[in-house]
Amino acid sequence: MSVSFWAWLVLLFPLLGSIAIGLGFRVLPARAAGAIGTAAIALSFACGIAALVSLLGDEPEARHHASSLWNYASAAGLDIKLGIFVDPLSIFMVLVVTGVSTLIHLYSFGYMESDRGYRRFFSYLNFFVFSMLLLVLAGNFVLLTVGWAFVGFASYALISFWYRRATATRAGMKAFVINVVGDIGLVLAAFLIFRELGSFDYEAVFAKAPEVFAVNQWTIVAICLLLLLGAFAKSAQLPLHTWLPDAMEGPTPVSALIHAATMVTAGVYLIARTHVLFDLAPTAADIAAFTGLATLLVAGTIALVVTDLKRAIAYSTMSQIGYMVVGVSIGAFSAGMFHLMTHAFFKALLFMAAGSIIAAMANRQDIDAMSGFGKAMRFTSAMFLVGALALAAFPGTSGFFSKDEILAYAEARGGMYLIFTVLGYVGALLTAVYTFRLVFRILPGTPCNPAQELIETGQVVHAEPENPATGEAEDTEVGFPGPEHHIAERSWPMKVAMGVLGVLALVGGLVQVPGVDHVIASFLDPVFEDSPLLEVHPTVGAEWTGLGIGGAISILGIALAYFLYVAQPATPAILIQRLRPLHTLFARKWYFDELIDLLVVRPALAIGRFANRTFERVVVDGLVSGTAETVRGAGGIVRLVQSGFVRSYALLLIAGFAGLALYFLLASS
Amino acid sequence: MSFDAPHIDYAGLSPVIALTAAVCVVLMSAVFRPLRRTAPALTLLALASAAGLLIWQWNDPRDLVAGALRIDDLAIAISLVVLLMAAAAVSLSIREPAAEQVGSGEYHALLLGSVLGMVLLAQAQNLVSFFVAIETLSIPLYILCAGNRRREKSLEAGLKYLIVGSLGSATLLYGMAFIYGGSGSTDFAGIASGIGREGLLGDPLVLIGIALVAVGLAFKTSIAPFHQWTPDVYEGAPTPITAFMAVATKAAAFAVFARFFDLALLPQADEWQPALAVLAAASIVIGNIGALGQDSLKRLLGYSGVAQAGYILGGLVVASEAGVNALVFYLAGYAFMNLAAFAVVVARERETIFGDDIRAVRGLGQERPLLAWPLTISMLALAGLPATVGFIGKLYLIEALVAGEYTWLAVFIAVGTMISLAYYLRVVAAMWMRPGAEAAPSAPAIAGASPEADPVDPEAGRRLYLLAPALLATAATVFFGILPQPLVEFAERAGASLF
Amino acid sequence: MSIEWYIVLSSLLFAVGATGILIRRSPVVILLCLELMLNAGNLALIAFSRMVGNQEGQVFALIVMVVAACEVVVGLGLIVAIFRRKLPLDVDELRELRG
Amino acid sequence: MTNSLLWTPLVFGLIGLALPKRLTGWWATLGTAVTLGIAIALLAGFDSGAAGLQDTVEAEWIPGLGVEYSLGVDGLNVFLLVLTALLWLGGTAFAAFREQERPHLFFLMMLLAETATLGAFLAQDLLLFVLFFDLMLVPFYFLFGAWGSDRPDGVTASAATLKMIVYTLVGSLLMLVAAIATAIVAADGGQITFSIADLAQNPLGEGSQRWIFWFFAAAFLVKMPAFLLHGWMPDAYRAAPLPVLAVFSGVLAKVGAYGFLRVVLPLFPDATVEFQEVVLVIALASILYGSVMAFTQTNVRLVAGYSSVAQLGFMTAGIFALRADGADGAVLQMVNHGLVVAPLFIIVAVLAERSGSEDLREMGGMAMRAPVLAALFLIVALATLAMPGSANFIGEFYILNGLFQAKIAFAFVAIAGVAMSAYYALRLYQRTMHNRVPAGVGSRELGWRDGVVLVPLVACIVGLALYPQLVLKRTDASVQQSVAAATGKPAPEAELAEEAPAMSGWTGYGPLADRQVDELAAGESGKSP
Repeated sequence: MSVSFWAWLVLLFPLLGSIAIGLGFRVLPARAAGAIGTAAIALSFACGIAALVSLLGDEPEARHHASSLWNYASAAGLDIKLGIFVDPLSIFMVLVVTGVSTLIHLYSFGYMESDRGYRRFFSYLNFFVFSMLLLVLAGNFVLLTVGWAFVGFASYALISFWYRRATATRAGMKAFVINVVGDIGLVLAAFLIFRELGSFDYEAVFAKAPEVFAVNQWTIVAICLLLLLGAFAKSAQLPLHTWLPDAMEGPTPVSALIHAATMVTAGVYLIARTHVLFDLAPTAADIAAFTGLATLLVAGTIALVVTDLKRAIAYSTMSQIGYMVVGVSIGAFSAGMFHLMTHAFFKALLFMAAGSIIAAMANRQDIDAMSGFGKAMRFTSAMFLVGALALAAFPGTSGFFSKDEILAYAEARGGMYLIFTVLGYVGALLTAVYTFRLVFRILPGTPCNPAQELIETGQVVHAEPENPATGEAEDTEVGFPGPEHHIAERSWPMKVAMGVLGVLALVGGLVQVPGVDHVIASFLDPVFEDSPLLEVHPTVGAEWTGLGIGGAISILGIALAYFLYVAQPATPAILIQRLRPLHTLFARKWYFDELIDLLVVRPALAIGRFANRTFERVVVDGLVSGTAETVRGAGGIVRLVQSGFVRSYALLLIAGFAGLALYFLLASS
Repeated sequence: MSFDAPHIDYAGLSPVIALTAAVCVVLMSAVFRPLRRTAPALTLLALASAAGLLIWQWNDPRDLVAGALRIDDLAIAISLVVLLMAAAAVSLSIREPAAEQVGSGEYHALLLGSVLGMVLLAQAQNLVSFFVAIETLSIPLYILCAGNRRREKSLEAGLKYLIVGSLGSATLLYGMAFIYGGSGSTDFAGIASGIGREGLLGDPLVLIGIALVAVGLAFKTSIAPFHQWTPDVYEGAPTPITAFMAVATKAAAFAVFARFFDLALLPQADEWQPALAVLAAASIVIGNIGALGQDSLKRLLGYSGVAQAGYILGGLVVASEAGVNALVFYLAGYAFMNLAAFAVVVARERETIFGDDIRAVRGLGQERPLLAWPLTISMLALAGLPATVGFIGKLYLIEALVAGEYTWLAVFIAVGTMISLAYYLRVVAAMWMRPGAEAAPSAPAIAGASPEADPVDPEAGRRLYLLAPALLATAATVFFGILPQPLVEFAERAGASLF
Repeated sequence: MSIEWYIVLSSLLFAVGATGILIRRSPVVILLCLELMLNAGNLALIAFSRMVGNQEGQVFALIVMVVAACEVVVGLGLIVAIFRRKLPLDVDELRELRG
Repeated sequence: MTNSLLWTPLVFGLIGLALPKRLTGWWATLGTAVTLGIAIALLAGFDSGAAGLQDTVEAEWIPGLGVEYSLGVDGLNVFLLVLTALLWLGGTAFAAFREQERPHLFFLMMLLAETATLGAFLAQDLLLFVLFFDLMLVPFYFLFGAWGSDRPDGVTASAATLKMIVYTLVGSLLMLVAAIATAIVAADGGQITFSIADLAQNPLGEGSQRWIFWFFAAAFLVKMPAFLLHGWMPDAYRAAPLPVLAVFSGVLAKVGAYGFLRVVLPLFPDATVEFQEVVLVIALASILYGSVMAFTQTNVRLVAGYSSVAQLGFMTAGIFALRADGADGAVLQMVNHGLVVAPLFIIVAVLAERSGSEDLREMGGMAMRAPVLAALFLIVALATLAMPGSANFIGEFYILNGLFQAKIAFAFVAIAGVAMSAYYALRLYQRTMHNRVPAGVGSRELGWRDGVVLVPLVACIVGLALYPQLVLKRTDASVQQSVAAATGKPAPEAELAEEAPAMSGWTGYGPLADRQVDELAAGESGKSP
C-alpha cells in the first residue's frame, strides 16, 4: 500500500464518522455516536502510523508523494486538482492531530455524556478532525484554503455549540469573521503566487519560486506577508488574537482540541510548509518572528492577571504558539514542530484537567473561588500539576526540551536573533509564574465549598446552571451539561485520556534530547533540506547551557509563584496597588478588543447606518420617486391646459400653426 | 366640336359606389316601418360588399376620375382597416342608446357616410377630393358624437368637435389654396412637379401652405398640440363611435397624410421632416403624461391615442417606404388593440353604473375573465409588450426610424412607452389585483351616470355582439404578435404602392 | 390690379374669422366666423386660379361652398339640440369635459 | 430538443387551464419536471469541447424585418437552462403544496415565465433575445402584483410591482432601440440581420458602439440590479410571494449578467474594453454597497436581496475582468448563486411560517426542534458566504483571480465583500436559528412537503461543491471564445503586460503566464530592490 493510499484513508475515516453521526442522529443511541466518533479518529491515527511506516520505507530525499483524486476546478489556465501532498512534515502533523484527537474524543466520550447535543458534538468534532487533516495534507494552495476555512467553520460551530448562550454565539461569530480575514490573506497570496508562478501546486510553486524570485524581492515579501495574515488569524497572533480567549465559550474538550492542540498551530504548520518562500523573503520571516515574540510576551503578561481558568490557559496557549512561530520563522523548523507536538500534549492535558475541575465547580471558572482541590480530586490535580510542570518547562518534562531548543537555535544564529533568546527566557519566566499561579490557587489550601463537599459527601455540588461569563441562567435544552457533572475521578474514559497525555507530557520530550537523540529533527529535516538556514546548528554544549538556563529560570519562576501565592498571599494585592496602571493594562488585555472595535466595527456599522438611513432613502429612492414625481407633475400641467374651454383649444391650434409656419419660414430662409 | 363622355372606371369606383348606395338604402330603411330593424344588417352587408370589392381591386393600382382618386394597395389597405372598425362599431352599437335616439337608420347611414368619406380620403390624390373626403368623413361624425342627446356630455362633445374640427378644415383649406397658388395645380403629382419645376422650394407662400395643411392633418390625426379635442370628444361621444373614430379617422387621415407629404411634398422633405418629427415627439410626451392618472377609460384611451398617433407619425417622418410600411402595419395593429379595449369598455358601461370609470373594471379578473383578458391584452399590446402586435409594430417603427436616421425619435418612442406603462398597467392592476368595486347606490355621484343615466344591462358582458369583437380582436392581437409575417407583407404591399 | 391685394384681403378675412372664434362665446357667432374663414379660403382659391390660369381653383371654391353649407346646417342642428336641452348657449359654459 | 425545452412549460400551462382547480398545481409541477428532464437530456448530450452553438434551431420568423427564430445551446447558457428548469420545478412544487387562490392563472403565469426565461437564454437572434427579455416581465408583473402582499406602511403589491416593471423596462426598451440600431448600422444598407453570430462577424464603428453599449448595459445592470439602479428591488422583494421570488431572484437576475457575455462582449468589443473600468467601478460599488446593506437589514428578504446585489456585482466584475478565468467564474457563480438564493427564499418562507414575521429581531432559536431545517439552512448559508469548499468559493476564486490578474487594485477592493458576506450570511443564520426563542416563535421541524423541495436543491449545492469542474469544463470553451471576441486575443496576458506599469508600484514588475516564467526567470535572477 502506498503512502498516499494511507493518507487518503486518514482523511476518509473522520469524514465518514462525521457524516454517519450527522445523518444517523435520530437512530443512533448516544453512546454509539461517541464510540463511532472515537473509533473513526483512532482508525485514522492507525492509518497515519501505516503511512509513516511506508514513508520511512523509501529514501529520505524521496519522501514526498503527491496524489490527486479528481480534477476539482481546472479551466482557463488554472489547474486545481483535489490532490494531497504527503511528506514527513504532513505525516508528523497527521500523527499529532489524530493522536491527540483520539484521546480528546475519548475524554469527551465521558465528559459530554449528559449533554443533549452529544451526537451533534461528535459529528462536529469528527468534521473538525477531517478539516484539520485536509489542511495538513492539502496538495495545493486552494485545497489548503479549503481546509483552512473548514477548520475555521468547525471551530465556529463548536464555540457556539451551546447556541442558546448569546455570549457563545457572539464569540463564534467573532472567531469566524476574524478567520475569514485570514482566509482572504491566504487567497490573495494564492492569486499572487499564481500570477507570478502560474500554479497553485505546492511542488510546482516550491520548485519554481527560487528561480523566479530574487531574495527579498517585493513580490515574494508581499506573498509571505499575505500568508502570514492567514497564519496569524488562525494561530491567534497579534493583533488577530482577540477571538481565542472568547472561544473558551465552547465546551472544554473543544478548547483542548481546537484551541490548544491542533487548529491554532495551523499557522505554525503553514510557515513551515511554505518555508521555501520565507527563505526567499527574510524580511517577512523576521516580521513573523517578531510578531511571535510580541505575542508570547503580551499573552504572558495577560495570563498573569486573568482570573478565568480557561481564559488563563488560552492566553498561555497564545504565548506558546508565539514560541513556535518564532521557531519556524527563524529557521528552527524541527524545533518549532517539536514544541508544537509537546505543547499539544501538555496543553490538552491542562485543559482536560481544568475541565474536570470546572465540572466539579458546577461550571464556575473563576480561580478566585477555587482552592484545595489537591485533596478533593487527586487524579485530576496530579494531571493538572504534570501539565503545569511541562508548560513551565520544568527540567525533564517535554516542554523543557522543546522550548529551549528554539531559544538555543536563535542564540546560534546570533546577531539580532539573540533578542529572541533573551526575551524568550523572559517569557519562560512569565510562563512559569502564571502557570504555577494557577496551580497554587487551585490545588493547595483550604478546600472551597465544592471541593469540601466532594471530600465529605463524595457528592459533586449541584448548582443552577448559569453562564460563567454573564451569570445569566442557562436553559439546558440545547444540552448545557446538566447537574450531574463529569469529573475524571468518576469516568474512566476521561481518566484514560488524561493518563496517556500525562505520560506523554512528562516523557514526550525525551525523543529529542541534545546529544542523545534527535528523532524529530532527523525525520523532518528532509523536508527542509533545501533551506539555507538548516546549516545553522547550535552545538550540543550550547544547547545544554541553554537547557541549564531554561531549567533555572523555570524553577525560579515556580519559586516566585510559590512566594507570591502561598508564602506571602498578601503580596499580589500590594503589587496590584503599586502597579495599578500596569495591572489594568494587563487586565484589560492591552485594550486590543477596544482598538479593533474602534477601528473596524464602529466604522462599519456607521457606514451601514448611513447607507440605510440616508443614502438609500435620498439618492436611490430619490432617483426613482424623483423622476416619477416630475412626470406626474408634467401630467398635471397637461391636464390643466386641457381646460375644457373650446376657445382655448382653438387658440392653441392657431398658436401651433403660427409656430409651425414660423419654423418653416426660418428653416427655408 | 365633338364631345365624348370621359371613360369611367366602374370597377375602380365600385367600392365607393357601393357605399354611396348603401347610405341611401340604409337611410330609406328608416322610413319604411318593416325595415326599421334591418339597418344594422344592411350596414354590415354594405361594409362586407365594399370590402369584397376592395379586395377585388387588390394589387391593380390605377387612377380614377381623371386622377382625382387613386385606388392602390395603400388605399385598399387603409380602407379595409376602416371597414373593419366600422363593422365592429355596428356590432358594438346594437342596443346602444345613441343609436336608438338618433334612430337606427339615420345612425347607421351617418356611420356609412363617414366610412365613405374615409374610403375616399384614402384614395384622394387631388386637393379637391382630399378636402371633400375629409368633410364627408367629419360632418357625420359631428352628428354621431352628439348622438346620445340625453347626455349633456355627448352634445358638448359634438359641438366642440364641430367648432374645432371646422377650424381645422378651414386652416386646411386655406393651406390648400396657398399650395395651389404656389404650384398651380391641385393634384399631388402636379404639385410635386410644380414645386420642383418653379424652384419654389423656399417660397413662403408654399411653406405657409404646407404649414396650414400640416396643421389640418395633424388635427385630424390628433397630433399634439392640435390634439386637445381628442380626450374630450372621445369621452363625450357614444363609446361605439369613439371606438370607430379612434382608429378609422386616424387611419384615413394618415393615409392622405402619407400620400400628400410623401408624394406631393417629397421635394420639400428636408423642410417638413424635422418639423413633423418634433410634432411626433411632442404628442408622444404629451399624450403619455396626459393619460397618467385618468379615471375615465375613454379619456385615458383618448390620450393614449394622441401618443400612439405620435408613434405612427414617426413612420411618416422618415419619408421612406419602410416608414409607410411601419405606419400601415401599426395602424392595422392599432385597430385590433383599440377594438378589444373599447368593446370591453362598452360592455362594462352597460353592465355597471360606473360608466367608463376605471372602477367599472375592478376585479374583472374573477368576475368576467372573458372580458378581462381582452382588455388586459389590449393594454399590454398598447404598451408594446412582446408577444402582441403592439411590440412588432413598435419594432417596425423603430427600425424605420433608425434606418431613416431619426434614432432620437426612436428613443422618444421607447421613453414614451415606458411612461405609458404606468397607466396601461394601472388598468390591468384594477382588473386583477383589486377586489370588485361594490355598486354604490348614490348613482349620480358617479361619473357617466347622470340622472338620465342609460339603462343598466347586467348581462351585457355575456352578449355575443360585444364578446365576439372583443375576443376576435384579442385573438388577432396575439396572433399577429406571434406570427406577424402576413400582416408585414400586407403592409409592405401598401407601402410599395407609394414609392 | 395685382394678385397680392386678393391675398391680403383673404388673409385679413381669415384673421378676422380666427379672432372671432377666439373672442366670441356664442356658438352661432362662432359658426359665422368659421364661414368667414372658409370664404377667405375661397377667395384665395379664386384669386390664385386667376393667377395660375386654370379653372381648378374655381371648381374647388364651388365645392367648398357646398361643404360650408353642410357644416353650418349640422352646426345649427347641434345648437338647436343644445337649446332644447335648456343648456346655456355659451361655449364657455360647456366644459363638463376637461382635464 | 431545444424547441421542446422552450415550449413545454407554456403548453403545460395552457392545458392546465382546462383542469380542475386542485389539479392545476400538480399539473404545473409535472410540466416543470418534464422541462427539467429535457434540460438534463440536453446537458447530457452536450459536447464539452466545442465552443460554438449546439442543438441549434433556425427558422424564418419575420423576414420582412430581418428577424429570425434561432435558438442554440452553448457553454454560456447550458447550465443556466438546467438551473432555470430546476429552480422552476422547486418553486412550482413549493407553491403547489400550498393553497393558491386563482390557481389557474397563477400556474399559467409561472409556466409562461419559465418559457420566457428559457427563451431569453436560448435566443441566438438579438431581437428574439430582447423579445423574451421583455416578455419575462409580464408574468412576473401578475405574480408579484396579484399574489404579492401589501405592506402595512401602505405600499401595495401592485404599486411595488409597477415600480419594478417600469424601472426594468427603462433599460430593456432602450435595449430594443439599441438592438435595432446595431443591426441596421451593421447592415448599412444591406440585408438586415439580427443573428448574434453574424453581427459578431462585423462589429460596428467606435462611435455607434459607445452609445449602443450603454443602452444594453443599462438594461442588464437594472435587471441585476446593480448599485444605484436597484431602486425597484427593496419594494418588489418585500411584495413578492416567496416561491415566485425564489425563481425570480434565482434566475432573472442572471439574465443580465448573461446578456453581457452573450451580447455585449462579442458585439461591442471596443466599447467593452473602453468602458471596462467604468463597469468595474459599478460592479465594485454593488459588491460593497450590497454587502453593507445586507448586514444592516433586519428584513430577511432584504438581506437576501441585497446579498444578491453584491453577488451580481461579483459576476459583473468577473466578466469585465475580460479574462477567461474571470468570466468562467462568473458563469459558475451564476449557477451557484441561483442554486443558493432559491432555497434561501424557500427557507425564508418556512421560517416566516414559524415565526409569523420576516423580521430578524423577532426570530431566533429555531434550530432547537428543527435540526434538519437548521442543517439545510446552514449549508445554504455557508454556500452563500462562498465558504471555501463550496462551488461558490470556486466561482468567486475564479472571478477574483481574473480580476486580480487584470486589475489588481479592483481585486483588493472586491475581496472586502467576501469578508462582509461572511458576516451577513452567518448573522442571518444565527439570528434565526440560534440564541433564545422569542415569544410566539414556534420551532417546528421541516415538514416533508418542504423537505421534498428543499433537500434536492441543497443536494445540488453539495454535489456541485464536490465537483465544480462539472460546470467549468463545459463552459470554458464558449467563455474563452466570448472573451476573446472582446479582447481580440485568446488569453489576455499581453494586454496585462501593457498594464504592468500601472501595478509595478505594487509588485515590482508585470505578471506572467507560466510559459513566460522561465525566460523571465533568466532575466530576473539578478534583479532585487
